[in-house]
Amino acid sequence: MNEVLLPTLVVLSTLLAGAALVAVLDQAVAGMIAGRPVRGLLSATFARGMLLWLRPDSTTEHPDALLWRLAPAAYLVLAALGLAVVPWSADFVPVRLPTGVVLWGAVEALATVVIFLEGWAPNAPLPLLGGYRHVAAGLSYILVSMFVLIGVALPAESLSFDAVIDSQQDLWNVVRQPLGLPLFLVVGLGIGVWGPLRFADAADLAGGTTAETSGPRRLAWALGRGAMLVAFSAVAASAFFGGWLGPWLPGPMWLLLKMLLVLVLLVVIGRLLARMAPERFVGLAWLLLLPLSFVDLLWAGLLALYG
Amino acid sequence: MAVSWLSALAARGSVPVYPAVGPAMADQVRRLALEPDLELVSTPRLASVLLVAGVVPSSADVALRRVHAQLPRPCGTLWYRSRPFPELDHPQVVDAPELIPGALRELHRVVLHSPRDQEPMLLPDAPPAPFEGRGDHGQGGEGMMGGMPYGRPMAMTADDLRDGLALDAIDFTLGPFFRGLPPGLVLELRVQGDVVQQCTVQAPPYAEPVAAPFLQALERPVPIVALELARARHHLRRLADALDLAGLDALGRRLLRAAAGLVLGQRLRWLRPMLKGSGLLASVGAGRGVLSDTQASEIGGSAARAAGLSIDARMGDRGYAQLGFEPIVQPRGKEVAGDIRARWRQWLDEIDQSLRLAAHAADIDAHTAKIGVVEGPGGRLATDQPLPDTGPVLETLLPGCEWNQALAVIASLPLAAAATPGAEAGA
Amino acid sequence: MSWIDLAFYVLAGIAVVSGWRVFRTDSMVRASFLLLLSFLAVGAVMLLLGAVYLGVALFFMMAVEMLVMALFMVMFMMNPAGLNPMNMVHQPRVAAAAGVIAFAALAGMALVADFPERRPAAGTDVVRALGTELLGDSMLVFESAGVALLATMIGVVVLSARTGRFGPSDEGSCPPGLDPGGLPAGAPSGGEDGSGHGHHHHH
Amino acid sequence: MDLLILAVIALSALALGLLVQRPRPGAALPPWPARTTYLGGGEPATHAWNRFHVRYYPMTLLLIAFEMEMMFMYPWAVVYVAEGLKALVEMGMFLAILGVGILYAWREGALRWQ
Repeated sequence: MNEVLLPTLVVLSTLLAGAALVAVLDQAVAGMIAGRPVRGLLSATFARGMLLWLRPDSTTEHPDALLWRLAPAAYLVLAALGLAVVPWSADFVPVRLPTGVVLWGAVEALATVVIFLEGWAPNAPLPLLGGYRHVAAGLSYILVSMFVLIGVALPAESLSFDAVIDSQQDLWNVVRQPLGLPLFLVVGLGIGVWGPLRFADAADLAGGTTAETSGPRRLAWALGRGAMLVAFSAVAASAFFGGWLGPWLPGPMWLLLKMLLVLVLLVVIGRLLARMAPERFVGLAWLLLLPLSFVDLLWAGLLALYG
Repeated sequence: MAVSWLSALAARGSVPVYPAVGPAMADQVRRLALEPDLELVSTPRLASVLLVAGVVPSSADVALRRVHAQLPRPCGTLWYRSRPFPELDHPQVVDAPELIPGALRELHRVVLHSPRDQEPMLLPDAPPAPFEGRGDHGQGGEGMMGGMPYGRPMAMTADDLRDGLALDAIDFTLGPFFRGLPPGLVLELRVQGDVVQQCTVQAPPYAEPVAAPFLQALERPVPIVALELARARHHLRRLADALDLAGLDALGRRLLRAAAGLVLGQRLRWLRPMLKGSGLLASVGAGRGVLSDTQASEIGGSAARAAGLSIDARMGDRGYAQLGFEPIVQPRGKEVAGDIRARWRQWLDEIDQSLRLAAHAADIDAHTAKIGVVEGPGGRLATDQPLPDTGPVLETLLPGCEWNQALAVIASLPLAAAATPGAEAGA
Repeated sequence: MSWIDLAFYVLAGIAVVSGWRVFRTDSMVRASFLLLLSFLAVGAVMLLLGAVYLGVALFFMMAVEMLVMALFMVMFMMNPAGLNPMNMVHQPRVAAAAGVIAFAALAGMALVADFPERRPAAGTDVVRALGTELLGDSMLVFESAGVALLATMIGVVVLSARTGRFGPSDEGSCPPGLDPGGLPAGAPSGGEDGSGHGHHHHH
Repeated sequence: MDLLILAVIALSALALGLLVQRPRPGAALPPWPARTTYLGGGEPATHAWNRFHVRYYPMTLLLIAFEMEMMFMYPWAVVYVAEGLKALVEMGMFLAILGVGILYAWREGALRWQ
C-alpha cells in the first residue's frame, strides 16, 4: 500500500505547498518592486486563500457548467502528472515512466486545452478572448519545448527523467546546452499563464478567463496555476540543473532547492516584464525561438557525438 | 465555530475592493492602491466590498446597479461623497478621504463575520428576455440560430475588416466602470475574434479636475516649480495605468508612489531603464493608434508633441524662456510618430524634462508670465476653453485594433476633459 | 481479475461511451473534447499494453489535434455552442452501415487473422526499437514523410492565409515588375488584366 | 505498478481539484442580475459563444504538420548516440526540409494575425 500512498502524498503535498509558496514569493517580489515590502506575507497569503474558500461562487447566465467545473481540476491533474514522473533521488521516483519526457510534452499540450476550456465555459466575452489568446501562445511554444527537451534527451539516450538526470553527473545541462534553459523558461511562463505570457487571464481583459470566477472556484484555478508552475520547476530542475544530484544534502533537498531557484526566476521575470501582444509572441516563437531551439538541438547533438 | 475561526483568519488579509469611480474621483481612488491591506480588484466577482466614489450621473445608474449586483453576496457597499441608492436602508456613507480605508476594512469584517445582512439586488430578477417554454425546444430558440435561447440571441455573421472572412461578431457595451477604461467612458463595441470592428462612444469619460497650480496659473503668475512637478505627477499616474494594463501592477504602484511623494530635486533615474527594460513599449506593436495631424493638433498637448507637432503653450511664456525651454517633440523618423509608443515615450521624456525644469526654476525662482492660457497636463488649458470631444478620435482609431492595442490606445490618450471651474459651471 | 483487467474495461468503456457522446452533444467544443477524452482512454489502454511511447504520443498528438479541430469547428459551424438543440448526425443510415461494416471487418481481422507468434524478450526497450527502425529500413518512409509534410505546410499557407508576399491575396497579390512600374515578372501576357480584374471583383 | 500509481495520483488530484471548488449540487442559482456578464456596467447584446474569428488559423495548421514530424524525433533521440553521424545527417535533412516550410510561411506572412 505504501508503494502507492507515499508517492501520491508526496506529489500532492508538494503541489499544494508549492502553489502556496508561489503566491508568497509573488507577493514578496511585488512588494519589493512596488517599493514597499509586505509584512506578514505568510499569513496574508493564507488569509487570501481562505477568503476565496469562504466567499460564494458566482456564475453566468448560461455557462457550460460541467466544463467550468472540470477545467480547474484538470489543470491540477496535469500538474500532478508532470510532477509524478520527476525523480526525487536514485531510489524514489513516484512514477518511473520510460517516456516521462514525452508525458511532460503531453501535459503542455493538454494544459492549453484546459486553459481554453476555462475561457470558453463561462460564455462571456472577456474570458472567451482570454482563452483564444492563450491558444495562440500555447500552440507556438509547444514546439520550442519539444526541441529543447529532445536536446536534453540526446546525451541521456533515453526519454526518462532518470536517465536525463544521470547524464548530468559531470556537467549540468544548463552549462552544457546554454540555450536550453532560457528557451524552456518561456514555456514555463506560458504553461503557468505567467508574466509576459499571461494572455489568458490578462489585466486588459479584467482577468480574462477568470473575470467571471469567484470564491472556491477561483481558488481552485489559482491552485492549478501555482501547481503547474511547481511541476514545471521540477521538470526544469531535472532537465537543466541535474535534478536531485548534488553533494552533502540528500537528493530530495537538492531537488527542492533547485525548484525554488526556478520558481524565483519565473516570479521575478513575471513581475518585471510586460505582457506581450499575442501576435508578437506568435511571430517571436516561430521565427526566433524555434530556430534558436534548432540551434540548441544541433549543439546538443554535436556535443553528444563529439563532446 | 470552525467557520468563525476560518473567517477570522481570512479577515486578516487584504480587503478586495471593486471601485466604481464617479466624476473627478480617479486620482483619489488611485491613491487607495497604495494603502496597505487594500486590493483594488479588476472584477466585482473577486470583491467583497464595492466602493462607489463620487456622484454617479443618472445615465450611469443602471450600470452601477449591474456592477452592484455582480458582487457575490454577502457584500458591502461604501459610498464616498456619493448618492446611495434610495432603496438601501442604512447605506454606509463616508465623506472624508482619510476615513475610506478604515471604513472599507470594517465593511469587509462585517461581511465575513455577520453575513446575514444581505445587500439587496436592485435589479429585477428576470432573464434578459423571457425564454422559458418558448420556441421549438422550450428554451427560447428557434431553428438553428434563431430565437432567444436562454434569454439572448446568438451572434450573427458580419463582415470583417481584416481578412474578409465573414464570421460572427459580438456586440456589447463596455463601461462606465470598466477598470481598463477611464472612468465614465462607455464604448459600444463590435468585436470579431479579438479585433475591434466598430466602436461608438456612448458616453465620454468623466471630467477630471486639474491640479491646483494649473488653475492658479490661469489667473496669476505662479512658480514654475509647482507647475512642472504637477505635470510630472500626472504623467507618472498615466504611465502607471498603462503598466497596470500590461500586467505590471507592482511597477505601476511604484510609479504611483513616486508621484505621490514627488518633491523638488528628485530625478527618478530608475524610471526610464525600468520601463524600457519591462518591454512596455514593445508590448504594443508599432504604428497602432496613429493620430492624424488634424486629430493631434485638436487634442494638443503631449499627444500632439508625440505626433511630431511642436504645440506647447509654454513656448510663448517669458518665464519658461528664461529657463531655456524647448518643447520635446518626437522625431518623425524611423519610429512611427504619433502612435501609442510615441505617446508613452513622450510622457517619459516630459517627466525628465519637467523634473529638470523644476530644478532649474527653483534655482532662479522662475514664475510664469502669461495668464489666461497654460499648458495643462493633458493639453492647452484656457479660461474660455470649450470641452474637446474625443469621441470621434476613438471611433476612428479603435476599429482594426486588437483588444490589447485598443485598450493601450485609450491608455495613451488624454481623453478625460479637464474639469476647470468654468467648465463645471457649464456642465 | 487483476487491476490491469479492471483498468482495461473501465478505459475501454470510457473510450466507447465518450465516442458515442460525441454525436449526441450539441456543442462543437464538447464534441471535440469528448473525442479527445475517447482518444486519451485509448492511449491509456495502449500504455496498459506496454506501448509506453505510442500511448503517451497519442495523448500529445490528440491534445493538439482536437484543440485545432475545436477551433475550426467553432469557427465554421453554425450554432457552435449548441444553444439551440440540433442533430449532429447526417445520413445516419449510411453512417451506421459503414460503421457496422468497418467494425465487423476490424473485429473479424483481430479474431481470424493469423498473427505471428513473436514474443519480444522481457525488458525490450520499445522506444529504442522504434528509433532503430526509423533509422534503418524505414528511413525512406520517414524522409518521404518530411517531404509530404513540407507539401502540407505549403498547401496550408497557400490555401488559408490571406496575407501574401506581395500583399493581401484578395487584392490580387502580384509580384513587382522587373523594372519600376513594369509588368510583373513571369506574368502571362494578360497578367495586368488579371490582377485588375481581381481588384475590380473585390470592390 | 507505475501505471497504477500514476492513475491514483491523477484521480486524487482530480478529487482534490473538485473538492477545493466546494461544489454544491442542486444549490439554487443566484438571481439573474447577479449572473449577467461583467463588462464594467456594460451589457452584452448576444451570447458570447460565436463563430469565433481565430486570427492565427494558418499557424495552427502549420503546427499540425510540424507536430506530426516531432513524433518521429523522440525515438530518434533515444538511438541518436548509438547511431552516430547517420542519425545526425538524417535528422538534419528532415529538419531542413521542414525549416523550408516555416521560411515559406514567414515569407507569405502566414504567422501574422489574419
